[in-house]
Amino acid sequence: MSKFPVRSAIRDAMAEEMRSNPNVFLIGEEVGEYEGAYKVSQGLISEFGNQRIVDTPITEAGFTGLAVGASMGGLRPIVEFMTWNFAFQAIDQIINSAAKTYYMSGGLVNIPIVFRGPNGSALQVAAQHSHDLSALFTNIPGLKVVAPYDSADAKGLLKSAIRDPNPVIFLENELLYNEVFEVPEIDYSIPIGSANIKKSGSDITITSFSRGVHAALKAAELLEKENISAEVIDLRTLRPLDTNTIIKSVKKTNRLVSVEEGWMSSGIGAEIISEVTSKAFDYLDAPPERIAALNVPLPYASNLEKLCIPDQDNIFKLCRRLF
Amino acid sequence: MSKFPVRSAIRDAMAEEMRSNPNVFLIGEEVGEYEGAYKVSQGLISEFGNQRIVDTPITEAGFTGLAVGASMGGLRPIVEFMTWNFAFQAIDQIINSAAKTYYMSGGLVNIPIVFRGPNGSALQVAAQHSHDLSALFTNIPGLKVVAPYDSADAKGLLKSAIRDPNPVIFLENELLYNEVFEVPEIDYSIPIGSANIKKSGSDITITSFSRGVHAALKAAELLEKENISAEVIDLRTLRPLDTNTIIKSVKKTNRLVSVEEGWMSSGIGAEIISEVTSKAFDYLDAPPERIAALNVPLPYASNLEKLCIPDQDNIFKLCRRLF
Amino acid sequence: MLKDKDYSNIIDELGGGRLLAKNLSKFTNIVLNEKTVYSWKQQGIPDRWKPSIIKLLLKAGGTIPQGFIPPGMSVNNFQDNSSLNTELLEKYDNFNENDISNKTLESFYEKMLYLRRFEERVGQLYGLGLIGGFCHLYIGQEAVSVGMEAAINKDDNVITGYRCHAHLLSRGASPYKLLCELMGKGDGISKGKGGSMHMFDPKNNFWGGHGIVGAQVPIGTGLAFASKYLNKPSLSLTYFGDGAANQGQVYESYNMASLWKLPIIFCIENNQYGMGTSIKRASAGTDLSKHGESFGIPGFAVNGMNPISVYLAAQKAVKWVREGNGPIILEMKTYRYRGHSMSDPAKYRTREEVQKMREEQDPIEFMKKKLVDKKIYSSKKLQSIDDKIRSEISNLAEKAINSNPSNEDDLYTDVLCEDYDE
Amino acid sequence: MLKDKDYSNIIDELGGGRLLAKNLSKFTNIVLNEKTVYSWKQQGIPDRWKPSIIKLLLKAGGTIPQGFIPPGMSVNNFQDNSSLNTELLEKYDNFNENDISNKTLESFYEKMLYLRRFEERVGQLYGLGLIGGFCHLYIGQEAVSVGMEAAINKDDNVITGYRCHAHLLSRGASPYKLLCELMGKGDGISKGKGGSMHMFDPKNNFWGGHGIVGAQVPIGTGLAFASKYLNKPSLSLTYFGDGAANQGQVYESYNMASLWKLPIIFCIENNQYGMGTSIKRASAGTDLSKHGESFGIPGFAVNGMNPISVYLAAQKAVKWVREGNGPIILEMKTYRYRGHSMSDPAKYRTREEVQKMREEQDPIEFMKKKLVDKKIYSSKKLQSIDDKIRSEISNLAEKAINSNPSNEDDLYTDVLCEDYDE
Ligand SMILES: Cc1ncc(C[n+]2csc(CCOP(=O)(O)OP(=O)(O)O)c2C)c(N)n1
Ligand SMILES: Cc1ncc(C[n+]2csc(CCOP(=O)(O)OP(=O)(O)O)c2C)c(N)n1
Ligand SMILES: [Mg+2]
Ligand SMILES: [Mg+2]
Repeated sequence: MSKFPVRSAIRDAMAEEMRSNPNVFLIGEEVGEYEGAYKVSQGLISEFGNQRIVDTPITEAGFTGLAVGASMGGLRPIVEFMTWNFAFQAIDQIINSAAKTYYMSGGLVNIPIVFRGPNGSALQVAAQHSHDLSALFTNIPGLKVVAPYDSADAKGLLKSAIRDPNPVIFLENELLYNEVFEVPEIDYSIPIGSANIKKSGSDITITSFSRGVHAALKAAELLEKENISAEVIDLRTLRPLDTNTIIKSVKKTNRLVSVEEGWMSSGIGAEIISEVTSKAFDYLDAPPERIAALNVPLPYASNLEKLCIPDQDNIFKLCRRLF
Repeated sequence: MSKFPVRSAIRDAMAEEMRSNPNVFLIGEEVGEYEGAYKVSQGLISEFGNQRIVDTPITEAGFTGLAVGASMGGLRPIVEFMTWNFAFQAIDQIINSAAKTYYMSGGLVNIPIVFRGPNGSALQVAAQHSHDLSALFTNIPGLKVVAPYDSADAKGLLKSAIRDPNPVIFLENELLYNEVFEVPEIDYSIPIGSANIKKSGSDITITSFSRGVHAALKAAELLEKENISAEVIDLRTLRPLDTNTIIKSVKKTNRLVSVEEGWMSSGIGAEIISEVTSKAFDYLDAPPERIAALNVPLPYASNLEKLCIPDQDNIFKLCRRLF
Repeated sequence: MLKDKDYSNIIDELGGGRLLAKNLSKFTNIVLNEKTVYSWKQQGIPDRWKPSIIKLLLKAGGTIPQGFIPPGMSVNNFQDNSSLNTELLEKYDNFNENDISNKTLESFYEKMLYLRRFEERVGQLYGLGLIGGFCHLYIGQEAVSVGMEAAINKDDNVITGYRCHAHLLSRGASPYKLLCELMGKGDGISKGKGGSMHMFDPKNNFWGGHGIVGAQVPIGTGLAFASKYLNKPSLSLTYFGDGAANQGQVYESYNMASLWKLPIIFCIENNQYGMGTSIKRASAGTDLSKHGESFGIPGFAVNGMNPISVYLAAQKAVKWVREGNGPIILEMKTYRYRGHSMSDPAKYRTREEVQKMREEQDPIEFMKKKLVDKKIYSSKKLQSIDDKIRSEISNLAEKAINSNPSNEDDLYTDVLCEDYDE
Repeated sequence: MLKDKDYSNIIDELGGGRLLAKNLSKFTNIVLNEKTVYSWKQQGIPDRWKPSIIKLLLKAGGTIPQGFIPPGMSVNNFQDNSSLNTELLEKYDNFNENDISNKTLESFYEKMLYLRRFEERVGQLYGLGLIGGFCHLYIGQEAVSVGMEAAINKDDNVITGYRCHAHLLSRGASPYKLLCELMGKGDGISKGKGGSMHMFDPKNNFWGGHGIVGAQVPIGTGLAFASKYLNKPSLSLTYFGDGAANQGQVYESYNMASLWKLPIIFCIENNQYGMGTSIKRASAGTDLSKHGESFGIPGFAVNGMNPISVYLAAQKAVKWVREGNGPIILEMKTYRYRGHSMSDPAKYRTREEVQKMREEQDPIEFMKKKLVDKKIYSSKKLQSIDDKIRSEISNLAEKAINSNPSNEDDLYTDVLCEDYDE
């Protein structure tokens, strides 16, 4: 094991896949000469050249559609959105072209493509730059949705995503880019669709994903001090959801709290709770609960912003309330 | 009371509001000379002229942004999307410009605007023309989301939406346009945010909205024959959700089934179930359940398509299973 | 108000009720009952029919009675000139540097300097950690905002992207409120909720402050649509960058603006880079002012480092638009000295390139020289103006720093225009 | 394959490893180690560096060794000609009607007639309720698809919108499978899942069948991108309508296609209407072939009711693109006889307008006359061809009608390329 920040884990996953498959290429704004707005693609242009690391004009709809066409033409595009906020301009191509074509063509045309970039809030970048698109994508058949937390998962899942014959939405988090975690030194990948129990426990199940996992783990520590043993599940994949792992855990702990940094309504927590009540209703000793971003567009001022995103204390309090 | 199809209820709501407020105008593709792709705006251009019934080029992003700007400039646009599927091209303007501006401006600039058009599946128009966007919009603070079922609600709610100082998403259904219902002859409007109990009952609560209400009511009739008394709630507004009405009903019936024509994951049913388990967990005698479109892009072939959208039998069976 | 007699005149001039009804129906594609038209003789002509009637009158060579044309507009607003007429544009070429008053020249200097010092201070506050998030400075581009503003009215609408501080100040927004906003204070122009990229000042007809590249362009087009709809003489000044100029919605806006002859100036601030990408790598046609031509929109490039050039171009464009010719594109060739945002190391260009621009083309230095050469101001006076501006901004910054942070009670306000249920 | 000797030659010709490394680094903005370049003398030059090296060679006036240029491409593919050169386009003007063989003329007639009869039958089946949903017929526009197809290869990629039956048939798709698809049958080309608007035939390099207006344009640009990336000689023929031509993503595609010199023909089927809106009410610049000019893309208008004009224009465009000049726009002036879709009463135009087009400009009548005038075919022969086509389509339709509906077991297949969990 060596230690790497999430940023380089993502870069390494791309570089390794590009080395082994000449048809994999990276396209997006500032991915080449600038080496990524968040420096995720650092070093790639010097290794792969500007034929494979493609800087685009600021035309999200256009280059996303272009990538869909390139994948029809035999390539395996990785599309970087500088941030996912800007993907709203391209969402028609993601949903109507990438996600639906395989079905509409009766299986004749698949779209192997990865859409990736930082998702959700960062620090004080305000409402238009802090949107969390997780819930939106999990609604849609034809897409896989991945949202890793640590470096090892980011790398292993991105490699799977690039090899996947389907369109994969890969949601990163700017605030995790600098976080350092262990990464196996072997050549590995992690299958899409499996959650990971980050900490096992017996009294309550906390599910989360992406940066939310950090707060969930911290909350679990606080709960430990009150003799509440929390099991923390890192969902890693949001679609297909690893319902089995969640249900199994809830059957053991009999309590559930879902944590997400996106908004609550029709969100990831709503989905998890509905699955759990449907499949493990009789195992629940307390109402399953969810915690999410406050129900407002994210404000700029740092004091207000801090109130909006669930932290360890909110999670801790909510969990404790269930006992 | 007179009887009107939903189509003319919508038209009348627009016409009446346009008569009383000269700043209300309708903009969209084929709304004018063609009188609406689905003839919803029939007769409007001859009454209001082409300054107020504005035909646009096929540029959803552009004319949606234009409408947002027009509302800043003092007008009250009604934006018709020929169908909501095409609004994906404009979603950035709806979410990032219309929904977030009031907050980002600290309350200085509000965006009074109605986005409307047929949503969800019609008949055999296949995956790209059958998308149900309800869930997507309910996730987003700054928007109101309305999805009426019958003519009276369509008219009364649309009038409220046009008068509303906020951006309102108004989801119609092509298959309801021809359906005839009673409409009060008085000048009235219906407040956004209140659900309506279409049929009261004591044994199970069925929630639905838009065309789903029809199947829910039919299912309730079938249940009646088995001596199960179902309460059918027409949500009418999806954001803000009238949780009070739903909770009150569940506290009475102790059972819940949510019906929607969109997909299940992170959908409207997920939201309702999560609210109900959080606020009325101890009242539930059975797991709350949901039924939704099957988890596939909508197929074209009529036999396959029919299997995808929940009908009275599916609902009936699901409800009966809970006893 | 028009008197009854005039109405009868107009209707008669156009062949009486029956013919007018018929012609109007043909002209507007709206079927009109002749009875309706006769009734106008008594009840007056409804406002919404006036534009079409004026157009018919013009076609028929008739005279348009005083008061029939909405205030602030001219006959041109109703003339059909659908194909691009660059010759016509030349008719608008009668603005001259010599006509610019000394007072105006002085104001160019002072205003640009104010913007420069303001942004410099913002940069410092950012460095001190008192401002967060993304912050895009306008340093280098001052001539554009100052020159354009000098040519428009307070009633005109202005809109831009995230690089918005200067445009707000030029509109007359409170610098204190801007500084507060940048520092996330309750006194901020958006109560601290919007930050650097999202500021609005409707009282001064400034409509943001938009964080999504290109999104302000259709919105600005909508502001122009509203002016036309409401028969207001105001125009929309819509700013965007060379990077934004590639966005599809810009072309959609060009099309609608031209189709409907909307009163809008598309002002491209071409500072040569969209973030780290030079225009040459992002635009197949780098002559951005020409991208409207296939839509029938004229445009020209302007030295955006010279406030006088900007002002002259702006006057021409304003006249063009105000007289009902529809949209126009101004491409301002300008340059930003700082990184794209505060977090940009700007490795995509050489230090020398920046240095050369600063030394040879700085708009403030240019105005300084001009004022001294013309003996309008002495160097001493120039220095004292600078001192005054610096101290004014310092004081405001101090006051802003000491003001209260955003109010936590405001977290749930302004989501909807009513009480909001959390 | 290039021999070692040649590699050394090239590297030496470009000043040796050190200079080449330096120049390549400058040229591509990618820092290259000189050791790497020296190693190429032994190991060969990696494919991804070849385009840049060819460009450097061209700049240096060097000769490009046989085999270094990817098959099917020419030196032009690597030349920088970034500004629009319409003179250059004239060089491609050497296609002549007289060079068209009788066989080709015959095929134009037969193929267009096939499309016509096919669509007529589809219309009937729709009328009988055997086809549902939206269904857009190609009747009137046959010359475009037939003329274009005659000028491209099977390896080229074709993509269009929802009005796609004819383009599929022209590509060689099975008419039986199309009929089945339209009737929602298991034998349908998309197993009945796509319907009229969404059909794909990758074996024939046909990529849909897209229901969202304009969306196929960037996708078609992506097909061209892939060809270039893979050094394939194939081009992308991307069709869209006059209504679609207003979409922002079309302009975004123009920009990228021109910037990267992608091998694509943007073929606008201007049938005068986007649904019920005539082009005059939807486009400020109705000269659609000119909308690429500001991006450096040449274009011209073509009589799309005449298969010979289409074919000649297509040959020219194909040559232009194939030789590496980048994109080109063809605007086909054409007309659809039927409503926009089966449910459109088409009140936005007069019967006379349609009648006049049918009588005066019908492409099939035109070819009929040409074949008879040239004495290639007798009227009797023409009739027998028609009879043959009719009966062939009738049989296929009968067979399709009697085939099984879509298989319910297929409901959950093809959502993802693997077993799909409901
Ligand atoms: C749709 C969208 N894509 C990407 C971004 C990220 N971004 C912010 S500014 C910018 C560059 C814009 O350049 P330009 O339009 O030239 O304006 P300038 O910054 O030079 O004033 C980019 C890519 C964004 N905010 N929105
Ligand atoms: C984005 C989008 N907006 C609207 C529609 C509805 N629509 C389908 S076809 C069409 C007209 C397109 O006209 P044109 O591009 O000229 O093609 P034609 O039908 O004439 O072949 C419209 C508005 C759509 N499918 N997609
Ligand atoms: Mg720029
Ligand atoms: Mg058309």
